[in-house]
Amino acid sequence: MSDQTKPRIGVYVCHCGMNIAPKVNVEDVAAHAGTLAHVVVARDYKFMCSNPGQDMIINDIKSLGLNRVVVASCSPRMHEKTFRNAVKSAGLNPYYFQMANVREQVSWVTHDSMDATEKAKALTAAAVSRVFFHQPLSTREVPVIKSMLVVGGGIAGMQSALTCANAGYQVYLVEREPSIGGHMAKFDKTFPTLDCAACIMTPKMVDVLQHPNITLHTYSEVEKVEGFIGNFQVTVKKKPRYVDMEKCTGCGTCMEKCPSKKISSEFNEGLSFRTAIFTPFPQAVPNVPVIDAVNCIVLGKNKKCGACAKFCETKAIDFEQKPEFLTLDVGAIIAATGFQAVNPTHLEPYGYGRFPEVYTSLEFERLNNATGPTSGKMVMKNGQIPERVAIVHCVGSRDVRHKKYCSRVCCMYSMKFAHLLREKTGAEVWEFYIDVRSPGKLYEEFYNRVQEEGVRFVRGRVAEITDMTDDPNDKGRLTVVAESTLTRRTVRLPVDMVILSVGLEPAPGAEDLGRLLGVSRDGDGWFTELHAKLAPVSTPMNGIFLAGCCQGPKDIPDTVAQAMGAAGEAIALLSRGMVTTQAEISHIDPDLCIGCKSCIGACAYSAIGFDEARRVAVVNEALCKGCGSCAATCPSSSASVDHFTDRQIMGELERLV
Amino acid sequence: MNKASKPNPFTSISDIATINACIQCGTCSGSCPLSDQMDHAPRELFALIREGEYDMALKSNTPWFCVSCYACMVRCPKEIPVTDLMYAFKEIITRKRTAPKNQKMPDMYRAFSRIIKAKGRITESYVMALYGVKHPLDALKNIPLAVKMILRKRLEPKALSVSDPESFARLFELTEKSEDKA
Amino acid sequence: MRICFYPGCSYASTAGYKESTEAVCQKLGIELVVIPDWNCCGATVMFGENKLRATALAARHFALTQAMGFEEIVTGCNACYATLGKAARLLNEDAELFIKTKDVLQALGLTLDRIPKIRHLFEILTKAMPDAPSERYRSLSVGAYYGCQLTRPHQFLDKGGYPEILETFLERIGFAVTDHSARTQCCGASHAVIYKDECRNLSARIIREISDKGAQIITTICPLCQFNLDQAQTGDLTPRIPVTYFTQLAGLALGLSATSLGMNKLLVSAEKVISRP
Amino acid sequence: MSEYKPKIVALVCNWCTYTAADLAGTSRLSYPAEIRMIRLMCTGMIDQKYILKAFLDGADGVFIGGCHPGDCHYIDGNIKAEKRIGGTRNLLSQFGFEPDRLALQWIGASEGPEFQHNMTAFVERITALGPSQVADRMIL
Repeated sequence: MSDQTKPRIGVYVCHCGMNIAPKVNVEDVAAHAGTLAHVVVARDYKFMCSNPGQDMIINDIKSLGLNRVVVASCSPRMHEKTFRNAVKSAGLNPYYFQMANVREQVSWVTHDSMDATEKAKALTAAAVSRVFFHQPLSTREVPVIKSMLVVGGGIAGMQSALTCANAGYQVYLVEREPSIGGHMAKFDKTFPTLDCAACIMTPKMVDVLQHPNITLHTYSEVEKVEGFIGNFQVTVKKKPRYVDMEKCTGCGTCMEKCPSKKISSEFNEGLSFRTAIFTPFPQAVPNVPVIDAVNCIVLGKNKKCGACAKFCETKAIDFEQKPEFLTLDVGAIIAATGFQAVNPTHLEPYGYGRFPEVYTSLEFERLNNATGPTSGKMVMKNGQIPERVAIVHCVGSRDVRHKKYCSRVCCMYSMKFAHLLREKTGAEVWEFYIDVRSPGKLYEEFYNRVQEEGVRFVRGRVAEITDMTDDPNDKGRLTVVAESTLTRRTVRLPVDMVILSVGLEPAPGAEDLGRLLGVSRDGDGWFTELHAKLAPVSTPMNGIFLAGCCQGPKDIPDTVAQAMGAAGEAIALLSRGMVTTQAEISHIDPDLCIGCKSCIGACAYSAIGFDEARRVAVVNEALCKGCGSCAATCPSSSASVDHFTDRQIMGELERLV
Repeated sequence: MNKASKPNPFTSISDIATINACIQCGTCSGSCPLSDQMDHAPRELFALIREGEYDMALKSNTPWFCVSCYACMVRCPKEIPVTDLMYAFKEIITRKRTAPKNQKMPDMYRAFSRIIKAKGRITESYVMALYGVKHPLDALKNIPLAVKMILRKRLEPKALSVSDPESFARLFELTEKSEDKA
Repeated sequence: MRICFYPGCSYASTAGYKESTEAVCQKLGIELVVIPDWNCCGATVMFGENKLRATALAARHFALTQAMGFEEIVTGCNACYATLGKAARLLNEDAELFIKTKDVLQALGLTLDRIPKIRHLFEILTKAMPDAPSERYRSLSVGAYYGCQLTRPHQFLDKGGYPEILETFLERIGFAVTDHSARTQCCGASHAVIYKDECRNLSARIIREISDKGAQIITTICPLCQFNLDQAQTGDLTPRIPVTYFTQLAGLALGLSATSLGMNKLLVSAEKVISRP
Repeated sequence: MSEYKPKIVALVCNWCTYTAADLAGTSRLSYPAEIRMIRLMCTGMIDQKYILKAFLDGADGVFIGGCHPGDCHYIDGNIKAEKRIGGTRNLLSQFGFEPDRLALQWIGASEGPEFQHNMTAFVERITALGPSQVADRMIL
């Protein structure tokens, strides 16, 4: 139906049983509507949404040649779809329809019957005035590329990748470090069941490597993301490893021969050394070393060495490697970039960095790990076993000066440490906590177990850690100062070792990835989910999903569950095969556009580009959400949102007052 | 007004609402050099006020043991201006005259304040003398120290004063709150 | 260089803070222009009595400074520094308080239009002192004690708990410094005077820590800190270690005599320690 | 005064304030019938000309309701609206009209009672201001 056809409008006023009718004089409203310009028919009926009600509309469209329909009934959030379908089934474009909400906004909220009727008349007249300007709109179906990208190879990313791969889809897993595994690979035991992290993790890492549907890109980073739901083009940069992955057998000779041996090990949190050519840990996947170009004698210092190359039997060392760029076409993206532990150096009263026996929780994880710097012995820097250890909760968390949120995992891992310390060393363990938070399956039970093991719990946030001692016998030990709030006394406890239970913050680089993906971050830097309760793994960017700690602090069970949830959403999208584009999107009239680019700045979705040749802004229909920020910003009135055009809104306005 | 609650005497304090954020973590008391002398930890004082136990709060010695070292304030994880609140509590307690009877600091403050009012400047020995009228034992304890000071010519024989001490009486008068006069 | 100087009530009766400040400033060509007819800043007392009065007492100096044509007030006392600073901050933030204060001062015949910057004498001397004027004290280990109110509540000069500016300064002008953990631990301040027993352990802990870590001499930056640490060294509670002002050490570095720096007024004599190296 | 009934247009976003209005309806929270609402997708699409048009058409007050900051369905459309509406208020006062005739409030989807309260208060405010002179006196 063309725009020029003379509008013939039908108006239908619903009684909604007793919900609208007695309060609003529906006959009066219908009669009033009948007097309005272009209205061909105006009726009232008991239930417009019932089948007879819908049939009445359909018949009128056919028999009276209506080309616009207004229904005055309930909220459009309730039945707009119902009536659009009715209009569509009569052969009319479903957008030639407008609703007036005379139930939620009139009959249910107005005392006086006269007032209610007057308001209902005004709302109906406004809808008639608006529908006059309606235009036919359509949606499009676009095919979805049946592969996906997972960014981040920790437990979240691995789980998402495996679930999608098992569903039969091609998965690209991109990890920035030389090996997948993430933080979990650093842990020894996991709460509350104390499974060995390596035992449950290593098989998954191997599965990822060997899965026919997973392509693993380690030591790689996402550089660019283009496209839209179902059709993303992602550029990935593979950093040079200087080791040929095809030739390397993972024998490890190169690492033995490397003369640069005093480089602080990132994986061991700086508690041990590694060589310049290295795998971060023995079970690394892939088991192919990388050369750290900064510390390598050949690459970093430009001097003669090449010991690794000399001894490599398969000639896998390649100092000439350059970064490689790959383009991946995917239908969905899962971000699983995780977290980093808060660096407590700036939490001055805790003396981290000043006192050697103050450890972060991640450092302690490594001390406790059989593959760690002490082969799992919980010893102090002097090699002795501590007699008394303090564990300080909420370091950097629940503190408006640092991280205002609860990091959710610290209470539980602190108690895991206490248990392991009791078990391995018999040391006296003191937990300084504000509130013990153990809301998970078997968590409270674990708390009770640790209590029974003789761990001392003091309710009080530690005020400071100092090496000042009152008793000369304690010289060389640390003193933990806190109020024991339950006994109302200041505790000055001499200890041998302090573990700071540091909180979680978003991984470095999350900001950059957020920008590339168009996914916003909350005030604390975590990626924002579409809906906190009902869409926790989706993002406002269609086709991009979240898994694990990049969305907020989480323990392993929650991370794995969310990773599977994100995979589920991605699989649903890929298996649907098609995506429907939205009808209510923005358009920019190239004849009116003055090329000022105001709309480009206003668009929160980077959905507007600029055509340099024509000097006009152009909307990318696939990215536009129809929010109208561009239209409201545009000084030349060239931008408008379909179904919310100036004429439509002003038409409605005119009849309202 | 709700029958169940008594009027809160602390509402005039500008930052008083910040205590609602207190999570009772004890960082303030743990950081306080004299919290062991206090009948209530600073956080407890906040809790008392939140629970409507205003009389207990007004009679607490806690603000009087505050040394103004600000350790609590820079460490409070909820950024409650603890030290500033202690000053504000003292101001209200002084006006309502509810300071504990055996508390020495209010007398010290009074002596200090009276000398400023009279002279504009403080002479430590005069503050001690005035305070000593009420607390002779404390004054006596300081005598050996005073002797050492005299030997080192560090005790002022004459009270320091500004040239126009009357203007300080005037300043005190001008800043008197209407409630104080009643 | 001329600076607008606020001495504070304790200045004259201290163990040589006055003498050393004047001697060092003279040597460095700094003219101390003392605020004429200055009064007590109100210290920690007045804000607990009456906020407006406390602000007005402090702000009287702001008006006097304005009349003198200065933009900054310099003081050597941490309590004065904190109190004047607090009044300045409140006046800058609270327009109503500013108007009330202005009215009070007007009634006393003073005009207040602008709030000066509050600086510590230490800031002035850090800038003015030359690098190691003497090598004589290179092996004299100094434990620097900051007290509370220099770096708290606002950490304008350095970190609140473990500052390092004094150490940097002392090393630069030719002393050895001792790393210790008592830098900003509270000595009990004015409570130490009337709650002697309750506060004794506070000063004792500080003295023990600094001495245990190997310092031969303590240097302070505030009259009350110096007084408390010096007078607490009685009985067998603590080792004996002289407690000086940073201005006295600066004076020694500049080659001035101990007597001219008022060091004869210290309760625990520094004579031996400073003559040894 | 009792007979004066102001004309009020409310421009609200689909996701928060319109939903709150629906909730007020289902909860039967009554408010003055003077409120006439237009549903938009986002407050960010509200062009200044819609507001001026409403006044010129005879509205005595214009109420704009959107999502709380941080809750915008379109990331920050509400924040953009806040800036734009601040400008419109300035414009009104420059022309000598009461800027209070234009209000912006954040009303979340679950805040039915807040919606009722805001509507009632706004109608009271506009009633107190009396009939608007904008339509008669403003010449753009």
